[in-house]
Amino acid sequence: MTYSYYPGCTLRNKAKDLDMYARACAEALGFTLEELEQWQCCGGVYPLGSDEIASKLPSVRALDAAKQKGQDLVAVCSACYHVLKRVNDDMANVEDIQTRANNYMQLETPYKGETKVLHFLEVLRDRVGFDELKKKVVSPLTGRKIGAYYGCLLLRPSDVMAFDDPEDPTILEDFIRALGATPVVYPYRNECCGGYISLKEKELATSMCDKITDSAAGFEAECLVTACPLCKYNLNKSGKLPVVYFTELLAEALGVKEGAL
Amino acid sequence: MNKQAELIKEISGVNPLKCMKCGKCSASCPSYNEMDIKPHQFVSYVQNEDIEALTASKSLYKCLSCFACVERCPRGVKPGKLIDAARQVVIRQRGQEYLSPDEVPELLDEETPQQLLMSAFRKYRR
Amino acid sequence: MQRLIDRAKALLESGEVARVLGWRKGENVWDVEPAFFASPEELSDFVYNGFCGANLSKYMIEASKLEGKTLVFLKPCDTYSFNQLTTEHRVDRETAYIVGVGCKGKLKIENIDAKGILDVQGAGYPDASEILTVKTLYGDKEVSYKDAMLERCHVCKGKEHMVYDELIGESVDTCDGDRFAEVAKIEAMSPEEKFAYFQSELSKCIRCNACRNVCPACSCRKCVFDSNKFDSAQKANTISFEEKMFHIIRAFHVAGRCTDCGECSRVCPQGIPLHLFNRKFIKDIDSLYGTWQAGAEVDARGPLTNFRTDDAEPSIVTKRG
Amino acid sequence: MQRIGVFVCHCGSNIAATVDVKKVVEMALKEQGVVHAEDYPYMCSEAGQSRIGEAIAQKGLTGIVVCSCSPRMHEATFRKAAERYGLNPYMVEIANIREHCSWIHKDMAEATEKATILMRAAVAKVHLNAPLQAGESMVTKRALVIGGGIAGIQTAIDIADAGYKVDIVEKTPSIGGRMSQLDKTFPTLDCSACILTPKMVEAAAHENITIHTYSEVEKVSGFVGNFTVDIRKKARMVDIDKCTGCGVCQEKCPSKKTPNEFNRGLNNRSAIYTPFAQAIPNVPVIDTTACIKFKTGKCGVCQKVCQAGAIDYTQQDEIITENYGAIVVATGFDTIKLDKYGEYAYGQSKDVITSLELERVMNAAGPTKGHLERLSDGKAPKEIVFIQCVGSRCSDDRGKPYCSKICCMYTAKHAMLIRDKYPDTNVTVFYIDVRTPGKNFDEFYRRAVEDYGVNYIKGQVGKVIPQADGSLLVQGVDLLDQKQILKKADMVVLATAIEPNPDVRKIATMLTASIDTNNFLTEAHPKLRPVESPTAGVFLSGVRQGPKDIPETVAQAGAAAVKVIGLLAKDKLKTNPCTAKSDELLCNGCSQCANVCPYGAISYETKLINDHGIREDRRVAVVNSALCQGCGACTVTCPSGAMDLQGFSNRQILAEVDAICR
Amino acid sequence: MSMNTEFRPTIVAFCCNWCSYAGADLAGSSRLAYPADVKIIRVPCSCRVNPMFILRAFEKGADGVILCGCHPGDCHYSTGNYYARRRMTLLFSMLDYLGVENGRTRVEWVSAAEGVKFSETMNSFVEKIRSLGPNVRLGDLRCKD
Repeated sequence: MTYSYYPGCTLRNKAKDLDMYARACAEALGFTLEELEQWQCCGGVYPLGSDEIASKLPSVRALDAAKQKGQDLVAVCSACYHVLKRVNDDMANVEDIQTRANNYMQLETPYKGETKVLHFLEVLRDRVGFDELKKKVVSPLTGRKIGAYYGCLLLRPSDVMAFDDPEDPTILEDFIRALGATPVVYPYRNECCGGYISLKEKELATSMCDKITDSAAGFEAECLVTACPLCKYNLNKSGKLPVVYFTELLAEALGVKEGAL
Repeated sequence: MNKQAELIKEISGVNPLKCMKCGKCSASCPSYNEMDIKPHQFVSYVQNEDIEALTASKSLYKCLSCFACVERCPRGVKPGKLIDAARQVVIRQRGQEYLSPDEVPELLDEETPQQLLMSAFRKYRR
Repeated sequence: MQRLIDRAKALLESGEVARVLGWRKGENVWDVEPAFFASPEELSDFVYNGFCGANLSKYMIEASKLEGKTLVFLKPCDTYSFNQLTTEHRVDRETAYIVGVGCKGKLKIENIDAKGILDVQGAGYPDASEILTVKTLYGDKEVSYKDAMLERCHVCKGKEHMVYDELIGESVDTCDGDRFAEVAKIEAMSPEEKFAYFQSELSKCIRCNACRNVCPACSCRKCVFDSNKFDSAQKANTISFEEKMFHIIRAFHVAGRCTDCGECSRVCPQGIPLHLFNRKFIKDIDSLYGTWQAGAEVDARGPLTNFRTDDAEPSIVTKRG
Repeated sequence: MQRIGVFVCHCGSNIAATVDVKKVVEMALKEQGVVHAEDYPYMCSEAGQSRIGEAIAQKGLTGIVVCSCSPRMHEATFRKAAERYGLNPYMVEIANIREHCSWIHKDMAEATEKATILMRAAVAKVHLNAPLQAGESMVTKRALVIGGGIAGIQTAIDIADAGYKVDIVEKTPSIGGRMSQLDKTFPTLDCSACILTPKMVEAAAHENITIHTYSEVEKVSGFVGNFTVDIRKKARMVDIDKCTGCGVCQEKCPSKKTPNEFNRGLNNRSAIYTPFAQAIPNVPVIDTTACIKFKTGKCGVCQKVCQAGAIDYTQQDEIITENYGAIVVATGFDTIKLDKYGEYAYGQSKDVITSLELERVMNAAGPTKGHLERLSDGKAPKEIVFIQCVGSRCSDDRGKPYCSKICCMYTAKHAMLIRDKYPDTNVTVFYIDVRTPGKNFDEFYRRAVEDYGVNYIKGQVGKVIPQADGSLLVQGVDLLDQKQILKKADMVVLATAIEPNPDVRKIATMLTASIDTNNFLTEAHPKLRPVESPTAGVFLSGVRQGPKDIPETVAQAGAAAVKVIGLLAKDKLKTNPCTAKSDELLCNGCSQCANVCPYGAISYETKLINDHGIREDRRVAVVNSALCQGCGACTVTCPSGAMDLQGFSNRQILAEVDAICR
Repeated sequence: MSMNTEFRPTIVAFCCNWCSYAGADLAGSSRLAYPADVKIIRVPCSCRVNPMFILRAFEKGADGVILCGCHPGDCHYSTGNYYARRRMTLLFSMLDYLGVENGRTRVEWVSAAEGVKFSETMNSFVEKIRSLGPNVRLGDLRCKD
């Protein structure tokens, strides 16, 4: 199986490891991530305004490129996934945005949300299957107590993201279990880390992350796992628990960590 | 009819009349204590066309767009979209950007991901 | 043929039957007509040959009202019609003495004419795989039996009688075609082609009602098109839509009841392939509601007086394109 | 030739604002056969009706068209009016120019044109109308009540007291319903069992009442006055006549791990069980999915210990068929599933419970023997938070759009009872609105606040956060104080929305009764006929019709009983005259129509028919007009057009088609 | 009809009394607009609709015919709509076979609670018929003014 792959700008830079581990793991699991030839930054946040068209176009281009190749579009970064999926929903269901974006793009055939956007975790859950993943684990992470940190972008708004139960998600816990580790369920796992606010309001972001890490530590998590570079950055600021990308854990369990970077 | 109120409703796609004033948005908001105008009030400010106060509010820059209020609202009002639209109305005016490129370098550290910069520019600038 | 006459004579003489329903010689060899024979003497005009296509079942409706039993000769395909009429209480099985006659396929004079064989005086009745020798004013001519056969015999339902008291004569399987091929061909046309095709066929209709009169399923005491129940009574059509309406409604009324005996097409003086309407319904019924053969058994509940809760929605027509 | 009068109603401005009624009158007068046309502000008013009367008298009208609201609204009104003024009621037709025209169109010219066409269609139909006479059918003097909760019990007792036989069908092993699960009732705080149990006993002992517990309605056929119902009596595996209710079998049963439905799954029960101590009948049933004997073939303990020899593992489900004149649906409610409300941590913490679960916790016969304790560790809670409107008043697909109506009152009750019995325990209630309409209701709520110190906070809870130490952190808002609150709690109680029991669709379909988008049964009229369903002979009782508390339920149960009694008191019913009729001269006797008749109303006779001088015996269809409900299925099956439907005849419908397509 | 005026189709909607007619009433009382081109004929049940009615409508110049009844399983007469479903499926299939545009006929199940669905259905059906244009195949041209 070959997927179109949208890495995103942070994965080209500060979060290279998130990307490299993902590619190595995909190879180990027998599917291919084919990076889109020309992609532009998704913008990091989804433009909420109904009249914002231009800022949605980079996503539309990526979605249409995947459509041309007849492939599903995979993202690893929570933010890219979030933006792509929401823009895709607009293109499928919001007539005004669909018309205006297509008028601007002047494509041969208009893009109407045909591409399926998948997060790497969804590929693991829905295409590979966690049972199958479990079989491929060569060095299980036995004994490690890991707290899943979802944040907002993967889950909300749930009617569009349709990723998991927005209040009581399980995909990362199932993932952790498949790797042989013990998931730690704690109530703040879907609370916001502060997001972009950490640029100007550092204390506010840190206080939010403190709540999250305190809660996780209280339930005896030894580390947190996330899919988002910004979440990781913010959580690291509170400094109470180590934070790793889920792809890193995966690479470790699949025995491809060494040499991935 | 207040033009700015109409604009906010249009940009956000929110119908404030759907609100039943239960307060679940404010109960869910992680930035609640930082805000001068609270999430459940966004709706009434727009409804009462008190846009001047709303656009002057620091809440515009405290909302995380985390969508907890949107997710949990029992009436589908989407207060988070409303405040984002109010912010749009402000930053689209000349000279109203909340982040100037000049102040950026001192806000950065070694680990700052590109994503943070991109997001902040999107949220704070035209 | 002689065996049939002998048996009829015996039954008449013994008084077991009061009359015989069979086929009588016409003016020409091909215009054999259905007839009642009341005495052994009258049987001298009885014939049974390749031109005896007529399905006698429908005449049993009238025969059922008469005193005593009626001996009726039914070809295999005719017995489906008889069963269907029994199901609908139109004929009385008790007053019928059914002699199932063998069938080797029936002929269509137009097919012989089309081969350039004119002024036919007589014809043999060989097996379908053989050559048919035709006597004409200009001497004997030969034609392949298959080429001279009615369309319906190429898609024959089989040579088994569904109901009978006794069987006389051998049958030969004549089926060598796909019953729904013609329908499928039309279904594959564009709407414009379909419309043009049926427009050209139906514009030939002169509303002579031959199809209706011969059809064993069209056995209403009074047809809706002759009564005022639907304000539809008329003989002469004032607008062209009415032909279509007549044929659609006729096909609809017999849908699920039509045994596909093919009499409608056989008797149409204009040569309109009327069976294509009935077969369309049969094809749809088979594919949507399960294979169904009217008259295969008595008292079976037809597809239009039955349903399943998970039947296809009418939108399937649009969806399948 | 008919002499037709056309009456165009303004309906105040409802019609007249969009339809030029004068123009419709003018156009009506151009129609063939129309000898009178007029418009009037309210045709349905007494004055409007008398204008119809005057026109009948003065113009000798033989047919009437009223252009007005939907015939579903006032057809009966105008038919009665016509009858009063000497015209056969079935000579009236309605052109619906309100719901189907003025209310949905804005452009006056367009709406007027459409109204004119609808008027023409109705005129065309009336030309072909014929006077019809209603027939009669017999009434079976026995009622069926589906559901054995307080609604069903009360309805049954009231009907039985009037001298009619009633059967109650209850799907669980005992009657009693939800009310039997409640601890105390508001606003008087009587013990629920103390007031319910006597009613249950009364029903069981009543000579006119037959109770079928552990039974379900399987099939319903027939119509008002003459329903035939198949009831499945599920195999109890216990002989109801031999059992003495001693309870030894339940004690000795080795399979005790099945969640106890009666206690909302908060504890377990044995495989052979009676749901609760006061069950009626006090005869256990064997849950064959849990019973070791049924699962492995080995055990049989209950049979061995039963001195009465009542255990019978060979019992089979039994289907009984009964006839009824009326059916009352009283199938009650359940709380909604909370799986879409993860933010409240129900299912994540044992100490987050629903109010109905709290009823069981508070009840002396419940899983904690009436001690208020945390289900996680058995400790007494010191801080309890109640959250209101959980799943009620929701416009999304997580909950229900309606107010569940009973929650404000039972929460006040719970809060008050807890504060009364455990003064050291603090109670906080997060609410959106406190809704307490009802006699002594608001006083009750105020008492909870003023006399018992219950802390009511106007605001909602965003999230319940389970803590590592086992406590709960409730993150809410106080809207009046403008504060976000983080409150530590030991227990959280959710006022969960209620919904009709999920078997509603099945039962509604069997009864051909309509249900609304929330699965509540629809009333025949929301204001004027609130306990009748639109299907004649089917009545509504209890929460099945809409959320309501116990006194309202009992009142409605009584109202439903009155309607049933009114029906059963009649010996005969007038039947709808719009029934099928077969033209003997055209009938082929082919039996196709009988095949599709859902009521078995068509039979065949051999008759001597004189068909234009030809006299012969023919098999012809005969319609039993008492059984025929007028659906028309037969008419389309009939190829000759012999079968026709009175009031909706082929020619009438074709005339409408012609008028519309003209 | 001249070419430059907007095409206003004639549409006949047969509605069963118990569900769809009530659904249309609900659409009305909820003020859910749909084009005035739709004219409703009340029948007791969808099974009352004879194919003859539909053909007659087309004969007399209708551009589209829609039949609305209770949802399968919810028929007021228990089974009427099941028969209607088979009849209409076969009839529509036959019309399609004769080359009539299959968008001109439709069956839709609309309950008494589905005012919104009724209005949406009528809007979409009218739109479909408008896109198909006047019915020339089933109408008789000589009959028109």
